[in-house]
Amino acid sequence: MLTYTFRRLLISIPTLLFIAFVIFMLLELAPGDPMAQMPLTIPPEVKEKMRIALGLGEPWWIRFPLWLKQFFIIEPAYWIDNSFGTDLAGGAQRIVSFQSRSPVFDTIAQRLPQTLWVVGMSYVVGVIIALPIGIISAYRQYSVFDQAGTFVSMIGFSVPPFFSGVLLIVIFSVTLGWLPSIYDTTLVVNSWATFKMQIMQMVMPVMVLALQTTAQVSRYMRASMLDNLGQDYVRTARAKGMSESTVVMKHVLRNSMIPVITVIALGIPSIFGGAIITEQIFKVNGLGQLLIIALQGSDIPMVMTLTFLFAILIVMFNLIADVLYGVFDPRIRYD
Amino acid sequence: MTDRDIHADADNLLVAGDPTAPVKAVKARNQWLDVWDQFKTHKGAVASLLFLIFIALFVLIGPWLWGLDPAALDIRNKDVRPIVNALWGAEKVSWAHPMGTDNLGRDLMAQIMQGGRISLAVGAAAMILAILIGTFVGVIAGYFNRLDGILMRLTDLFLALPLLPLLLVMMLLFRDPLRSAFGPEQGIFILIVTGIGITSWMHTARIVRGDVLALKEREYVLAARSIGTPSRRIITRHLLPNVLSPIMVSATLGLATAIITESALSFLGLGFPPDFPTWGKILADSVPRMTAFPERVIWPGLAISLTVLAVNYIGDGLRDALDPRIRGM
Amino acid sequence: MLDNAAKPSKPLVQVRDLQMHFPIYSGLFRRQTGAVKAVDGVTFDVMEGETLGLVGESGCGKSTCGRAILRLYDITGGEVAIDGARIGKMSQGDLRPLRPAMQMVFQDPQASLNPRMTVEAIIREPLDEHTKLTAAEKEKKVGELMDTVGLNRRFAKRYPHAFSGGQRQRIGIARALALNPKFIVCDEPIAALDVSIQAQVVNLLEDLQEQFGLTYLFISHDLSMVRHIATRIAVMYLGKVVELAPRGPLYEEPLHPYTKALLSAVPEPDPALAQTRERVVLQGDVPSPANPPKGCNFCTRCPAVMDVCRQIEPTYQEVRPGRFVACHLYESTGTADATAGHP
Amino acid sequence: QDTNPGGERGRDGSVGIIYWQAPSIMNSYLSGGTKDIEAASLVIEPLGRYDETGAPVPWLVDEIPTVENGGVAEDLTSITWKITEGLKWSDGTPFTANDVKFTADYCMNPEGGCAQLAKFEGVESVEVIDDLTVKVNFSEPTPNPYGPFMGNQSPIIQAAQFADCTGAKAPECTDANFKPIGTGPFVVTDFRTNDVIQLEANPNYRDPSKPAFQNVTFKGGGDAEAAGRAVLQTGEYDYAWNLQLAPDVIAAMAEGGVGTPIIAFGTLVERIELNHTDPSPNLPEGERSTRAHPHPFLTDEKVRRALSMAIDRNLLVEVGYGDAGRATCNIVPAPELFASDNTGCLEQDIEGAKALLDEAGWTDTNGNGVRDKDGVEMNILYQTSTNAVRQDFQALIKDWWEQIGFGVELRNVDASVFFGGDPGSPDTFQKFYADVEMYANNFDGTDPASYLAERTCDKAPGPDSQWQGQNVNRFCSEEYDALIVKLGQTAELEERATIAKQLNDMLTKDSMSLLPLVDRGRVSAKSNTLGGVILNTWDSELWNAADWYRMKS
Amino acid sequence: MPDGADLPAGTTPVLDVQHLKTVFRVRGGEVHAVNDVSFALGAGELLGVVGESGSGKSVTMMSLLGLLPSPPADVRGGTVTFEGEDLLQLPLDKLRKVRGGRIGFVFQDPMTSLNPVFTIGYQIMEPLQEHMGLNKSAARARAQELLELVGIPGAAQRLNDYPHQFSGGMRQRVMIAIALACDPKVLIADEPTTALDVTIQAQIIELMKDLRDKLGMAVIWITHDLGVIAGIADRVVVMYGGQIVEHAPVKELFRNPQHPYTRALLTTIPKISGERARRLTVIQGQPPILGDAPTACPFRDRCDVAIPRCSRENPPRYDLGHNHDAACFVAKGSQHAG
Ligand SMILES: Nc1ncnc2c1ncn2[C@@H]1O[C@H](COP(=O)(O)OP(=O)(O)OP(=O)(O)O)[C@@H](O)[C@H]1O
Ligand SMILES: Nc1ncnc2c1ncn2[C@@H]1O[C@H](COP(=O)(O)OP(=O)(O)OP(=O)(O)O)[C@@H](O)[C@H]1O
Ligand SMILES: [Mg+2]
Ligand SMILES: [Mg+2]
Ligand code: NI
Repeated sequence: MLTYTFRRLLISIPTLLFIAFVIFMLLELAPGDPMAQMPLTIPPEVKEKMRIALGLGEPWWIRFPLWLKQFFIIEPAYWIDNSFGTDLAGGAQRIVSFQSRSPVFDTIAQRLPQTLWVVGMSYVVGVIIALPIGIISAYRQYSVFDQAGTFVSMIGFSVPPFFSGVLLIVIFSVTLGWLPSIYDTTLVVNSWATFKMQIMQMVMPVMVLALQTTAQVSRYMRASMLDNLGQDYVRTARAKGMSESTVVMKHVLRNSMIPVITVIALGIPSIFGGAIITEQIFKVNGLGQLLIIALQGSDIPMVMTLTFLFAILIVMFNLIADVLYGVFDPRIRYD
Repeated sequence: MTDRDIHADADNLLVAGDPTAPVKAVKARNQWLDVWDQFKTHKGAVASLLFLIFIALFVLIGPWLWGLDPAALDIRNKDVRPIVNALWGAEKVSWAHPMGTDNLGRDLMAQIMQGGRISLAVGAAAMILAILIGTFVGVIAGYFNRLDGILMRLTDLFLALPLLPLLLVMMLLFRDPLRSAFGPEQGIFILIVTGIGITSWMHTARIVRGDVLALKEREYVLAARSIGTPSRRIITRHLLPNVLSPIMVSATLGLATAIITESALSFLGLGFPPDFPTWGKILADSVPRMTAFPERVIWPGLAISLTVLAVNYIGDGLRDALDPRIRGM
Repeated sequence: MLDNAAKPSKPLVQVRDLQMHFPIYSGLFRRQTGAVKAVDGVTFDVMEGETLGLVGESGCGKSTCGRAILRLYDITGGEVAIDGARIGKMSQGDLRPLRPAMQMVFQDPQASLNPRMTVEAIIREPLDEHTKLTAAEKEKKVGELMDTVGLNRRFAKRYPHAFSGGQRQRIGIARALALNPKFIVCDEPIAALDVSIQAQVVNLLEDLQEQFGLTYLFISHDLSMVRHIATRIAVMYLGKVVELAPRGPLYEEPLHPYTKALLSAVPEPDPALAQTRERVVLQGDVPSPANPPKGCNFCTRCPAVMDVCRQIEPTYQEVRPGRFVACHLYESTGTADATAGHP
Repeated sequence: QDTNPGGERGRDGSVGIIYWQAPSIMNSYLSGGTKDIEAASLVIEPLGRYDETGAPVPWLVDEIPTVENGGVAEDLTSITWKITEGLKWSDGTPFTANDVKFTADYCMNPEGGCAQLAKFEGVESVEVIDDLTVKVNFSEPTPNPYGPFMGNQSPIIQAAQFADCTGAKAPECTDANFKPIGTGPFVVTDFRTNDVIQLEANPNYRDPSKPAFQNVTFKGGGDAEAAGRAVLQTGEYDYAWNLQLAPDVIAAMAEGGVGTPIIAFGTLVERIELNHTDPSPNLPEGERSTRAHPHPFLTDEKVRRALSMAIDRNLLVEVGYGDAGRATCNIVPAPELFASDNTGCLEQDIEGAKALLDEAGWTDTNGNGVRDKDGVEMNILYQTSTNAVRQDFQALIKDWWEQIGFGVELRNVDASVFFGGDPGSPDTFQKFYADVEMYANNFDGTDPASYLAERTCDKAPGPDSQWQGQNVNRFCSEEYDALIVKLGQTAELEERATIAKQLNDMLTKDSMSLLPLVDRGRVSAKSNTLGGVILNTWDSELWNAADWYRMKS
Repeated sequence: MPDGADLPAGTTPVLDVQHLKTVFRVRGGEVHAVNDVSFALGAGELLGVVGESGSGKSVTMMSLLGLLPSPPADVRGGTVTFEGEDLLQLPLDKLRKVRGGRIGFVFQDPMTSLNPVFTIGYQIMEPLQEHMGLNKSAARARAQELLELVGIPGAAQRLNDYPHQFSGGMRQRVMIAIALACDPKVLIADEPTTALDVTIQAQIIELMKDLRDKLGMAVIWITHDLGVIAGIADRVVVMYGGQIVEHAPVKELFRNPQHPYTRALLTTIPKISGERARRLTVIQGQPPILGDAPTACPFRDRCDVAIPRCSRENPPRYDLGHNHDAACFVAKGSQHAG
């Protein structure tokens, strides 16, 4: 298992470099310009100078290796310097956003908490809701509960968040005035009151996002449970005189979780991808909002770094999913 | 194993000593009739099929019957409420606009019809494209061990690609050639469909690959090889039909995703020309006036949700119907 | 070389030192670190028109052997010649034209039929691949084949799941017969079937052999059935043939200790006889083919094991006319000693 | 509205401002984005500002230098600013002429990529006369010497803080860029880029009773609708910037009674540019939309006039802007002195337009519903950026133009592409690979000279200029160019105004080279409890945030 | 037929099944898989059940313990008396005590009957903890004992292994160990060796004989291999078409088969010794379809001695003496008995 993991990690390196290259070229080719958001009153000559100051004058074959160097050498060096007080980086240029002129990693670090709070929490909530729904739906296949579950999850899956989000705001913030419509990213949770505030401001975005997760995961859970409920070992467990709850929640569930866990693991990178539309609607200003603003502002270093981090997560979680498969399913051994 | 045993047992009771069985088989010779017979037993699927037919007629024949141009402005008749509002005595209703009109007086019914054409076409086409690519990559990766690694890494790459810049690049590179070749609407249509298609095949590919990996070890594949069937026909004849059911599931979800992605693109301003309604865009455009004119979000919202739901049920029904084992019972 | 003077017929299939190892990969760079020696040096001939039985425990490599002979695998070593053609190293493309002559009936009648193809399509597949018949001719031929194996023609449009095990196996046989093969590998064609249906299939195979002069390699672990159908029998243990003999002598006087144990384990369907029978119940499990024991493969379970067995691998040799054994008990010196030395 | 009762600094607690575009930096010289400049205006200030009428007001100086008071040299080659005594930076150090000079050097550093370089155009040098006097020398007579240090685009930054941040190093000073030390009413305590800024009252602010608010939360992100909702409906915020929403949407929100929309007009004009060159994709790249190929029908003045006549500008205003818009026929709608009295286009005249086209020989000869002449079909590709109101305009105008016999195809382009100057993209407004396009533009300050000068022949974007330049319709008239030269040499205000009106008319009613549609006001929203807000379109909206206070009921 | 008629006189049955009837509701009708099956099992006795595939052997046994999924299965009638209680009427929690506790069950397919993700040890310990209330370490010790009992070497270590690490024969032995865990009174073994090859089968048969002698439990052994039955059974029940068609002590059955199906079955098997038949005998025709409750003899279509009455009436089980009965009108002695 260990060597398998290690081997996959080794393969990931060229894969990731290639992905980085493709993303870079894609952004390079993409139209759009960091000057687009400057007012038209700024004359073109000035804009040209600003572009050059951003480093856009260089051709891609200089900028791409530079970015790689910054990403893989300079940024880690800064990180080490920060945590251990060394001086490896020697003041080299970090990856700097076009828009804010600040190091992109600082911004990402700043954004990570709210994204993890909201998108991560919604994922957790979604999964937690989805599992029992999936289990009950399968155990009582074609019951009213099952039919309702299918119905609700399909609707949940098909309503775009730009609609459901605004709908929630109109109901709970505007009409009822119960929940804030704007997420306060500066809130520091240090007391019961602030904790309550935090919960209140998270409720709506988490609900919107969790609906989607729930829809998908519960479908998988149901299918997987159905597969396993018909297996012979279930009968064996019953023949041993095990109670129904042991049979379902231990024997069947453990087997059904194997594919579901990998599905769940594969969904985790998307947490870090943020939720572009939902974040925008609730002003959560996490990584998703960062990405879309960077995209709209053609902030190439930011987009490149975010997308590449996302790629790393995808590759890693694919690996983790495969390894998890091996961990949870004793039949699978990779070496 | 078990399922096999159960089926085997169940089979006995069908074939075994039943003098009427062959007669039945002769009567139902056409296998598509069989499929249809089985399909009919799934109530949800039949209802969904009827709904889908209704929607299809609504968007295809509807504009022709209804005759109002969805882009025609009638500023005097703006903000007409849907006819049902007359029930509780709304002021501005008109039989000329049963679903109401928007803020420029465009007829909502005509827009929903026209929008449905595009949304459904985009959804279906992008889904089909995604399924085709996904199935192709999945089958090839699963069947040819040597290509597996590289194709799966390619899948990773596509998972990591951001859709928006990709669409922007595609617009940049292909919009004008496509526009001159197919006209503005079809050109954009092809672009959007391709964009959504090539960024959503990865899950299908993974699932299909997993299944093919297992299927290719099946004995009937070996049997085909012993006959001398070449790989490509083993794939088309033996593997593809047997991965149909996961593909079907992907297709259902894919259709939903494609319709919604298109609407998200409209929301982000990257979709069709502005005078081209789609369900997603009608919905996105109406969100700001949601409280004053709820019907404008309800119509497209319902249309999207019900279509997705219908396709889901049809997928379920079809999957059952296409499985000869279930059909046999 | 294996040719028996007593037999007038000539060998149709010659298998020489056939090896089929499935590589095991491990380590960082997926280097091959070992192999499952599923078939490890098997040599025999199948005479034209005869039925060679291949018996042995589950997992001893019978199926692999049968498949390797038909080159469904890329074999690791050795040579196979069918009807004079040396096919051991041919590419799959070159093999294609030879396929019609050699066919296979598979172990599991359910698994070897594509559940989504109609019976007709399944039987027609070889015709599609190798003949240029018109659709009508193919349909006619399929009909004939169904008649031959005793399937009602009206079942042509049905799917495999709608048949009983025996009928399914008939479909598999019809598919194998479609191209008028000379040689058919029957890989446990009856193992998955009910007793009463087993008999139907065996009878069918025998009828067909008579009718078309077929040659069979009949793989099975059902010794009583093999006794019924095979002319000569090869006994396999852990990837090797340990004994090969004509039917009569083998059942009357098995030589190899494994064969003895195998025969004694067959339950006797007569309670009167059953109680008198002496049983040699083997202890322990079959060693893994990835890691066979040193010396004789059977040394870990052999009731008559000697020290030499744990050191030196016995040679496979003809100890009596037509009888081949790989056992130190019968090594070199001759039968007399060996039998004497054996309890 | 009652007036600020006055009192102690920070007495009114906190105030929330929401900008749906999130500020990414607090240094106006590194980003020309309005959101950034306005956010920065809470902290750093220029020497002089424009008030809500466009009149200059002294800010960090005692008076605005003019020729009359001797601040501006007679020959118009220099301007001398006299800084108010006793001003302090928020860190307590004194504000001196050195800081002013440093600011100019900072921006004029060739490697810095300063966004406000245009403000310093023609500046030869900045001299420190004494601690409180600074003199700007121009290389040639400059009738409008109020570029540098005037208005929100060129605030003064602290020399001490930015000393190591000049030129190529400018972007490395994240701290300074995010938390500049300023003279303004507030100081940044926490800056989260593209998200939220937290500020507190500047303890060293010149007026001890200001600002009334101790804390400011400046939230960014989301969309205009959400920002409007937060101020007008839920009351979570006190001030929302630039609500680009349809008038009925704003009106519906305002019914909540929590807040009020506020409107002011400036020089922003939504217009349709008519391409004078041929954008046909069949032309080789590099010749498309260049003067080498005149447009097949838009070069015909009658056609352009007909297009204008078909438009009902008042209806557009009603649909798109309501009270926040005024139909206009001018490209320079304000200030009053410079605005032409041209109203000829306001009346829609479909029949007249048809007649005009008939007269010009454009008729539908092949019966396909689109007029043509000599095989040229009047098919128009009409592009604009993605924005709900613009799309409504497109729909309406398409409808009218089709009524008079044009074929219209619409296209909307993502704003970041449309307004981005990427020469590689076919979709920028400068490249103008379409027949007509719609966008809005304005000019800084009150003087339209440089704005009008953008329309000379040589300012047409083209392959030679990397497709930069603002004369996007490629209008070219020697007469116009000559008049621009004349304007540059005229100092007398009345006369400048006359010339400017003449130029405006040449572009609009005389040649119809572009079709002004709407004079767009700025709509923002404020909470009903927020006092002291004066919406100013000539400067930062937050220009007088020091005077804001909480109204007590 | 009278109770206890199945048993040699004087023995009291541990398990007494009377008129059991099980029906599956499937799409398009019903499958009458078990029709009016009655039999009894004496203490310490080994009852063999034979019959071709699909004759209802497994369903009968699973019905006893309510192990069939319902729907589709529906136990329509009959009584199953075990220790004075009718298992069919028992509430689920009491039934659970019987299952695995006092009646052990070994399923047909050893490859799939063990849960792949739990260790063997866990799976053996589960019923021990549930029924015998053992704590973890005691259960573990007992589990190890059981593994040794069924002849798995290195039991202590193997408790931590997963099913896939065992060979088929070993898995079947593990299944047996689980079934034996709580010292059941009755062991039901459903074709425990059909999926295995002869040498392993021989091992298991030996093991069974051993255990039965040691533990003295009653065993029901299902198979369609008459050879196995001949080797170990005391009495045999032959099933066909969801019914018991013949019942006799093992020697009697082989010597004197009365039902035509039994006779046919005995002739189909090729012999390992003795004269080799030139051709195998086959039972012509197909097994019956169980769509309805039987109104005629299910074997009539394949029967070589069928009389018209066979297709009018379903023959009852005629007692033929010597503890032997057969459901056939033409069986010796049925005439006088009927
Ligand atoms: N594709 C493969 N890869 C690796 N090992 C294999 C493969 N196929 C078979 N084996 C191994 O080779 C050995 C022989 O297998 P084979 O299927 O030939 O046995 P068999 O004698 O036919 O058994 P059975 O009677 O159960 O069919 C087994 O140990 C099996 O695990
Ligand atoms: N779940 C089910 N649904 C419908 N019919 C069933 C089901 N399970 C079993 N049957 C039917 O019940 C009958 C008896 O099946 P059973 O499994 O008892 O046969 P068996 O005698 O054990 O055969 P085998 O030797 O193959 O195990 C068969 O005809 C079978 O088709
Ligand atoms: Mg095999
Ligand atoms: Mg059974
Ligand atoms: Ni199975």
